[in-house]
Amino acid sequence: MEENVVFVQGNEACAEGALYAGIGFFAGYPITPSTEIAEVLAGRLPRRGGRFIQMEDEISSMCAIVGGSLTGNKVMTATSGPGFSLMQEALGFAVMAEIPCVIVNVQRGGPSTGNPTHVGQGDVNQARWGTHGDHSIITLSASNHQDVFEMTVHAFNMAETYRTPVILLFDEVIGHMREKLIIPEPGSLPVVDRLRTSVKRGVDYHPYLPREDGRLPMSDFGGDHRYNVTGLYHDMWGFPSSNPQVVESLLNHLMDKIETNVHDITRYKEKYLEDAEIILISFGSAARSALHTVENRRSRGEKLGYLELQSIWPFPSSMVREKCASAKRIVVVEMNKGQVTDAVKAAVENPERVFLANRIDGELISPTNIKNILRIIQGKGV
Amino acid sequence: MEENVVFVQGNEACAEGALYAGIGFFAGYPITPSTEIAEVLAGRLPRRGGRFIQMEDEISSMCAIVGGSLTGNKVMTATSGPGFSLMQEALGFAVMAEIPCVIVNVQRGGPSTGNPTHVGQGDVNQARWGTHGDHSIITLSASNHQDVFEMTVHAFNMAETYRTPVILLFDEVIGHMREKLIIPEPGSLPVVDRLRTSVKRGVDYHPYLPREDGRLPMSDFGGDHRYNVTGLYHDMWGFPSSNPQVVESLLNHLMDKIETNVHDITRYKEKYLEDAEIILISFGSAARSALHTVENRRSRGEKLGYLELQSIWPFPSSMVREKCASAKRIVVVEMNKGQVTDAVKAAVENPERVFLANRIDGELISPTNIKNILRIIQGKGV
Amino acid sequence: MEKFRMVFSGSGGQGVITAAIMMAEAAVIHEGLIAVQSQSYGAEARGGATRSDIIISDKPILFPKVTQPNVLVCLTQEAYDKFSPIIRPGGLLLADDRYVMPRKKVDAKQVNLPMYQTVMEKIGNPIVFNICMLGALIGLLNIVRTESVLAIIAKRVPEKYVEMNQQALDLGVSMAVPLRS
Amino acid sequence: MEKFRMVFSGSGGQGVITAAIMMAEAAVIHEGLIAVQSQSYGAEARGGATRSDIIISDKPILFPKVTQPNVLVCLTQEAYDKFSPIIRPGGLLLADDRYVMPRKKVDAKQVNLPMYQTVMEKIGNPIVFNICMLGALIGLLNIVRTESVLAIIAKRVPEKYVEMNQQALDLGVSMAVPLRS
Amino acid sequence: MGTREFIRERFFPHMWCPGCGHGTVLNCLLRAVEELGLDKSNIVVTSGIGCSARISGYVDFHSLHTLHGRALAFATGVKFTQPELTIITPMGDGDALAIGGNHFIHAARRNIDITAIVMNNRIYGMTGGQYSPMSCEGDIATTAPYGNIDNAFDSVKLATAAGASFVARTTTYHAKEGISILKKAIRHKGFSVVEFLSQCPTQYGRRNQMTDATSMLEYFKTHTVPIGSEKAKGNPEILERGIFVEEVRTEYCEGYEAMIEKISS
Amino acid sequence: MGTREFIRERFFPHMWCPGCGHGTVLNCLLRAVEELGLDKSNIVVTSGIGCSARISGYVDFHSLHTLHGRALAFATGVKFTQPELTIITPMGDGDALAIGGNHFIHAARRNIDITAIVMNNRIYGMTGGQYSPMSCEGDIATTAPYGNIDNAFDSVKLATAAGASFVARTTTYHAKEGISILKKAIRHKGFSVVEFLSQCPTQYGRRNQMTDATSMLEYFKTHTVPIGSEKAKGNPEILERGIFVEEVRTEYCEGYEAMIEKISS
Amino acid sequence: MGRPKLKEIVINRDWCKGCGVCIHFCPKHVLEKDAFDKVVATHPENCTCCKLCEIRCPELANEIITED
Amino acid sequence: MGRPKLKEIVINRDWCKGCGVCIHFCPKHVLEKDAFDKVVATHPENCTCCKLCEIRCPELANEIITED
Ligand SMILES: Cc1ncc(C[n+]2csc(CCOP(=O)(O)OP(=O)(O)O)c2C)c(N)n1
Ligand SMILES: Cc1ncc(C[n+]2csc(CCOP(=O)(O)OP(=O)(O)O)c2C)c(N)n1
Ligand code: SF4
Ligand code: SF4
Ligand code: SF4
Ligand code: SF4
Repeated sequence: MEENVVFVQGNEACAEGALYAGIGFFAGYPITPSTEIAEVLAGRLPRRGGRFIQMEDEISSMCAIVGGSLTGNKVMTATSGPGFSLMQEALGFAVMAEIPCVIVNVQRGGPSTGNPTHVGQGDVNQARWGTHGDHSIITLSASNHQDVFEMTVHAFNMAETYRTPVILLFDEVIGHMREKLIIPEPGSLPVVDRLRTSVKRGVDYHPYLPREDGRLPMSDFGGDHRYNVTGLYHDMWGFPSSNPQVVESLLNHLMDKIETNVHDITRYKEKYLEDAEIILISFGSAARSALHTVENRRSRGEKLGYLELQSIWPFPSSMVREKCASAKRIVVVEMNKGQVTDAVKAAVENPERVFLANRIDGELISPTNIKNILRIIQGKGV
Repeated sequence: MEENVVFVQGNEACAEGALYAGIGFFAGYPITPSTEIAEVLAGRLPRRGGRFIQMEDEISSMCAIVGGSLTGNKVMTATSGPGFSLMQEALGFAVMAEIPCVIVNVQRGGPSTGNPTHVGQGDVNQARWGTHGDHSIITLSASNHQDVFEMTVHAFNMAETYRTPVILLFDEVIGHMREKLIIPEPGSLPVVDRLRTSVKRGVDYHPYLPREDGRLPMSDFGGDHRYNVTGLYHDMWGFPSSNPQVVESLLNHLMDKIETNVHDITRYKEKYLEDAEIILISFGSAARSALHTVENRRSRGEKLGYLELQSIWPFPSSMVREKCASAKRIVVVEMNKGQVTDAVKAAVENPERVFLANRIDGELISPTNIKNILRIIQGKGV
Repeated sequence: MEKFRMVFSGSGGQGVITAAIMMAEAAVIHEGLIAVQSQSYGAEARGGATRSDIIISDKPILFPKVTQPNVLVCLTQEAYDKFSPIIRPGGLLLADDRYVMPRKKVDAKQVNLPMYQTVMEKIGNPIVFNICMLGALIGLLNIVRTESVLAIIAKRVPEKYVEMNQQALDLGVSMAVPLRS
Repeated sequence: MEKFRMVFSGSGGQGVITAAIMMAEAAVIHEGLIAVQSQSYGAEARGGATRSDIIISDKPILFPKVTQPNVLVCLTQEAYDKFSPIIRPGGLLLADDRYVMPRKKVDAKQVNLPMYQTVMEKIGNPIVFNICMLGALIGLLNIVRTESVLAIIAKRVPEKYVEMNQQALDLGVSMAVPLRS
Repeated sequence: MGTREFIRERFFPHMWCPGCGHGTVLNCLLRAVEELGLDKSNIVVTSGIGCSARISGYVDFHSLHTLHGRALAFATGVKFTQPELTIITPMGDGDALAIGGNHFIHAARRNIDITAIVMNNRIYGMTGGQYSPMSCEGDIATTAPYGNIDNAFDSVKLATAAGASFVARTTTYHAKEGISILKKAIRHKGFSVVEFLSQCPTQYGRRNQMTDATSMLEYFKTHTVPIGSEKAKGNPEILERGIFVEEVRTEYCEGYEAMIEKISS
Repeated sequence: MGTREFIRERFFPHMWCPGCGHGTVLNCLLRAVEELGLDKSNIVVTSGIGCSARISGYVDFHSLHTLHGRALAFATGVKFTQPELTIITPMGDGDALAIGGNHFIHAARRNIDITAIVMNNRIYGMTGGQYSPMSCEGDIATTAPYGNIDNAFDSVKLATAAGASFVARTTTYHAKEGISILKKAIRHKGFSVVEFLSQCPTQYGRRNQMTDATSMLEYFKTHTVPIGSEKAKGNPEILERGIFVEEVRTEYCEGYEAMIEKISS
Repeated sequence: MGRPKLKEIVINRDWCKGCGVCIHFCPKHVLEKDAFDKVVATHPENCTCCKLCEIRCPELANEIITED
Repeated sequence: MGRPKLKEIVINRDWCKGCGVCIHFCPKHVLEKDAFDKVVATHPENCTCCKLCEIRCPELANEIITED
């Protein structure tokens, strides 16, 4: 047991989660504040027969993990804003070609080179919309190292289940901070393995024809089935087509496989929501301060509630709507100009109840900041 | 006069608009369906002493125009989805460093390589959120060649006025279709020139200190003032700073200079809105079919109205809210899964009035498609 | 005027798109009409069967695509097979003798002319096949005047080829005029 | 237990962050306490003045940053000048004799020890300066036990250096214990 | 016919223009694979975007049709995670050396066991005839209407300098030589580059006084010579053909295996 | 002191670590500019991201601190639109040759008149010591804890093969030579590459048995020789220094001007 | 093995695009185009089975079948 | 010009980071570190004004002023 308790950075917790989930291949390019993920895996993967490569840039890192996924591996890359921007084209390829992979973005202050060693949460909408063309995407987050670990495992699970890239959106505070992590025993967390086709050699295999249950079994490159993978619209064998019916149904499939499974994908944490008059919604490191505030006020009898989004995309609109149904005020705590706030507004009834409590100067929003903003929202001034 | 009437592709109209606006430098990389813009300028720019370069990719194209803008030129690049994804990092640099430039994205079917020779309008949200970190952006569109020309000029004007990248979002239909264009006489359309500082050599010049009116006069590289340009957060001289106050106020400035000027930036066209019961909102090539539908129904006495968004970002929320105040139904006609629809929903009262009329199969949405969708919306079945 | 919804179809090198542009440009620049021209592409900028849509009218044209052409030109069998089903009943279908063998019953006026053969015989250069086709169309319908197309040719074609083009245009007109209904 | 909100500050090579991690790790792994540790960076991953925040408590720690430390360690003058104003009234300020000259009045218990000098005299290697500082802190306060830190040292430090580290730790403890309040 | 076994017949006739050299490269590649007696299921072809890149759809191997310029980056992921596979990466000249230049030099530097074929037609075929980094000075292209002013890369020199351990050049005219070079390249353990001069009559020939495939092949015949021929000396118009580099050096995946061995012992 | 005139003194002491070779490169650059008697307002320095890239903030020229790897792409836009300016582009080895490798070879190919300085410390300094494409086999880095298995580029060969018309290498130990090479490089009309071996004691030295700047400079002293020295022959550990290429070839902006002239006459 | 003997020249007419490469470079002028711009073997008797037409054909349309 | 004559060795103590490069490579052992790890010129009389310390100093902290 003792050995399973470690005191690590969030980035290390993420690497540990990836190892737990069975990562076979990591390709990346260093960038603050995500680099430690690569550094840990550079040491650990070769010892387990896995593979680590430092590529020439983020574009090639993203491409390489797609290649590595096709040979049957669970794969991941990690980066931060500038690198994430560079990955967008290849990320779209993974969406289109339905390649399971995990992309970690440890957010720092943006835009551009921005504020590299400081925290930010400004890439939430980019995770959703950064690549061109309509599509859907899964994006997860976490506010402490146990969750970082679990959400990393969940990310791999979702990637394999839905044959899709999954984005993990941490931030500088979570990535660099050290705290306790208990590494679960093997088997105690569910791990979804690559679903491989049972179609035999010589029998027609359809890499892009969903099964009854919506899943698409894969066949490893080098294995029995020689099929085609492309970023063009394609038919059920993977061959290019611009036939309008093919195009329409593929795009609908790509969106629906995620949007209709929002329930399965969604992860959140809640506290004191039953009778909450003010609900703080948050994610990532900001959620720590939000929870702090809520605990603090509750201990003084004030009816605050806490809702932490551990999955942001697909946005769990109906969950949020229900949880917030009877709150007087909903305050979204985030370190950007209101990206999740907008999503919450679109989700709930009477969006005029929704307020933004934010900080955008590179410092972690503190319980004091939130307190002051709450006072203003409640009409009490500062 | 005769010579001023030409029969051209939308891409050519865009190039003509750029020449009218005084483009001095174009850098680009070919991609369907935008390539003709580069091709026209490759022929025309050298004849006017301007400069054309084909770079090694889209990343460098975007970087090169930023460099060319700093020497005092009006600059542009043109691309389509995959290239636009690659430009995101450098686009964010232009946002952060406040470099005037115009980026044309002639949209094709996405995501990924998608449907390269077919139309799509799926990059609307990417234009807003494609680069990492919070920021704001100006995005324009057009539905016919005269408008393409004018919006191109407007794009340059907005870029120079607000010292910011401006995105022109056309689409394959507009880009490749040929129709008439009347090239206006010089002087008949307003052209905003580079605002240069009047600060003399030897006097302290602040490249990042807004004037009273919010504008930031520039000084050409090679000129009197040697300042610093960076993608990091920076002070009023352009030197890096992670001071929280500096960070906060710069980000607020970058957003506010655009968001608070939405009125000046906004361009739209309307028809029959006064008494409209159903308003069709559209943009780009889809707007042609929307207008067709409206004209057609009006001639039969039905109260349809038409609102074409020629500027999409910053989203003209209050204009849209006002125009739609008394409509029973608002139907957004677009060729994606509802990106502008979401923005309209967020803008108007009673968003349950808002419907999406779309087509996503690579074919131009037709008046017949819209007619059928309207029937369904009106509860009449098909 | 009548609204012409035309589709020109053929294969890559036949100049179908050039012909379409010339026709539409002539209408706009020299006839004061309104016209839009568009084309389908194969993968990226190339491909097998080529199609160009042209609409010419005296009123604004919004939707630029032709779903049911009242004028259809087919210069290959492939194009004929693919597009003849979409012609508007009563429309005009112009095809070339050599390349197209009308196989299906079409509710349209079918005109099959030996354009290619005539061009090869009289001019000897297949490059102006498309211009001869334009001439034939002009001969059959009142869309634009020959002079208008000629003016466009003069502008677009290197000087030494203008005459050859003119010859081809005239050939087409003269082949078609007798058939004019 | 008391909640320790600590800031360790100094310059690049002094091992301030390592010390912070060891302290916090010892608390978590060997004392069953809860701890978080974080640090500020300069440009990208490097920079001049180093600061590490550690919070140790027996209750969950949410906000991981320290705004008002009740324990402040300053190993350079720059760090002292920068951070001494934020110390919580009544807190403990530990500084090194050689590097820091207390200039301002601070509402805290200021302890200036000749840690560097003693390390150099007794051990002769500046690399364990930070460990001596840890020892001093342990000597002054009931945060973690010496054995816990030693266990961490044994895990993290190459074997041949373990003894030297232990010596430094003991040095620090012995310098501080007499001053314990 | 042997080649039939290696293609996906239902996509034939292919989409390349009449006389396009890319078809000949495909032809040579299939024969090389056949003669080497490779197992189709052991071969992965990755390609980028371009006319050339469409080759991956035509071969009956595992095929990965990726993004413009990125084929080698994807290929690196495939090879590194499954080193037993044979990886062949045909690319257009723009694909390989314009947008893809960085992956090209880095794959070469790593000496990872991939066979990169540069299908060099000195033009962007698919997008309609813009100049490429292999276009020659003075070439006419849609984006160089007054003649290209850019210098061309010498892909042989570039690949060599970057670290490729097998570097060769041939042409579609010299198809027999092409087959034999491809065989050696595929067999070679390490990064192999085979530049194949390939004609694009449609976008290059038409604009540059070579109206059809045969005249372009004639050009390849008369303007290339075997390595070391006197004719090439001092005449920049004449290119050398053959195998320029063929060296045994540690291959990347092997280097990684060796590291794993080292640390586990 | 002459150099003071060319720096932005308020940012000194700079942020580089004690003994960082990048300071010496800055020192040499300032002296080269001074000795050439250039006008500060005529110089543009563009840089990317990295410790090295911070150099642009310290010089009192027009300065453009861009994105990791992209300095040359921005520089191309500056130079091409204002050819009278002198453009200097200092880059880290990762900046220039990992993420920026493509812009490097393409700027070289175009032979555009930019002076590219590769501040080669064989490591990623700013992000904390990951290996770079210039790291040597066996080097320890945070991402190569068991020793680097990647081959290094030879930037001189790469630049030469890509088309640079001036290519040189020197070290921070050989500062006098460095100044003289920089002067020639800046004066040279065309793309110039100067590789400057530069020590990173913090991230490279510490991990690779060189604990301080002086031992690293000693290494540069003993492990480099002037071009052509016997000692370098057959000893891969010894690198040659000096000017490898210095050729007069059409510069890109001049080529463009010539084209404009041609079409307007 | 000796010199191979021709059994048959097979032209896949559906695939041949009439580019003329095989005709132009056939050392023995074995091939010609027909009225539909497709290749036909008009002089198979001259064929030396060098197979250059086969391996150069961009369409894989050309096959020289030898007796063996 | 002749051999330059030393006027003054100026060390900018605020900039010097004590890396020791100038000291180590000074052929005449002119320089030393003080207790604060900053450089001082302890033997200026030996200085030959080769200026190697000046041009190698990563901090621009070192200046050999000659008479001229
Ligand atoms: C990111 C991106 N940029 C541009 C394009 C457009 N594009 C497709 S293929 C191509 C170049 C084709 O030339 P080449 O690689 O030489 O191959 P060829 O078609 O000549 O065989 C370009 C620029 C694209 N698909 N993606
Ligand atoms: C797109 C992008 N990727 C990664 C980074 C992170 N990053 C900053 S500097 C750097 C490398 C620094 O190494 P080098 O270029 O060799 O310069 P040095 O710091 O050693 O001088 C990296 C990877 C970044 N800023 N942007
Ligand atoms: S355009 Fe050129 S490269 Fe493309 S298929 Fe045609 S001939 Fe081949
Ligand atoms: S980390 Fe290395 S490269 Fe960066 S400043 Fe320090 S010594 Fe120089
Ligand atoms: S080479 Fe092939 S495609 Fe060309 S003519 Fe001969 S058989 Fe036909
Ligand atoms: S070289 Fe410069 S920084 Fe280093 S010790 Fe000498 S004066 Fe100080």
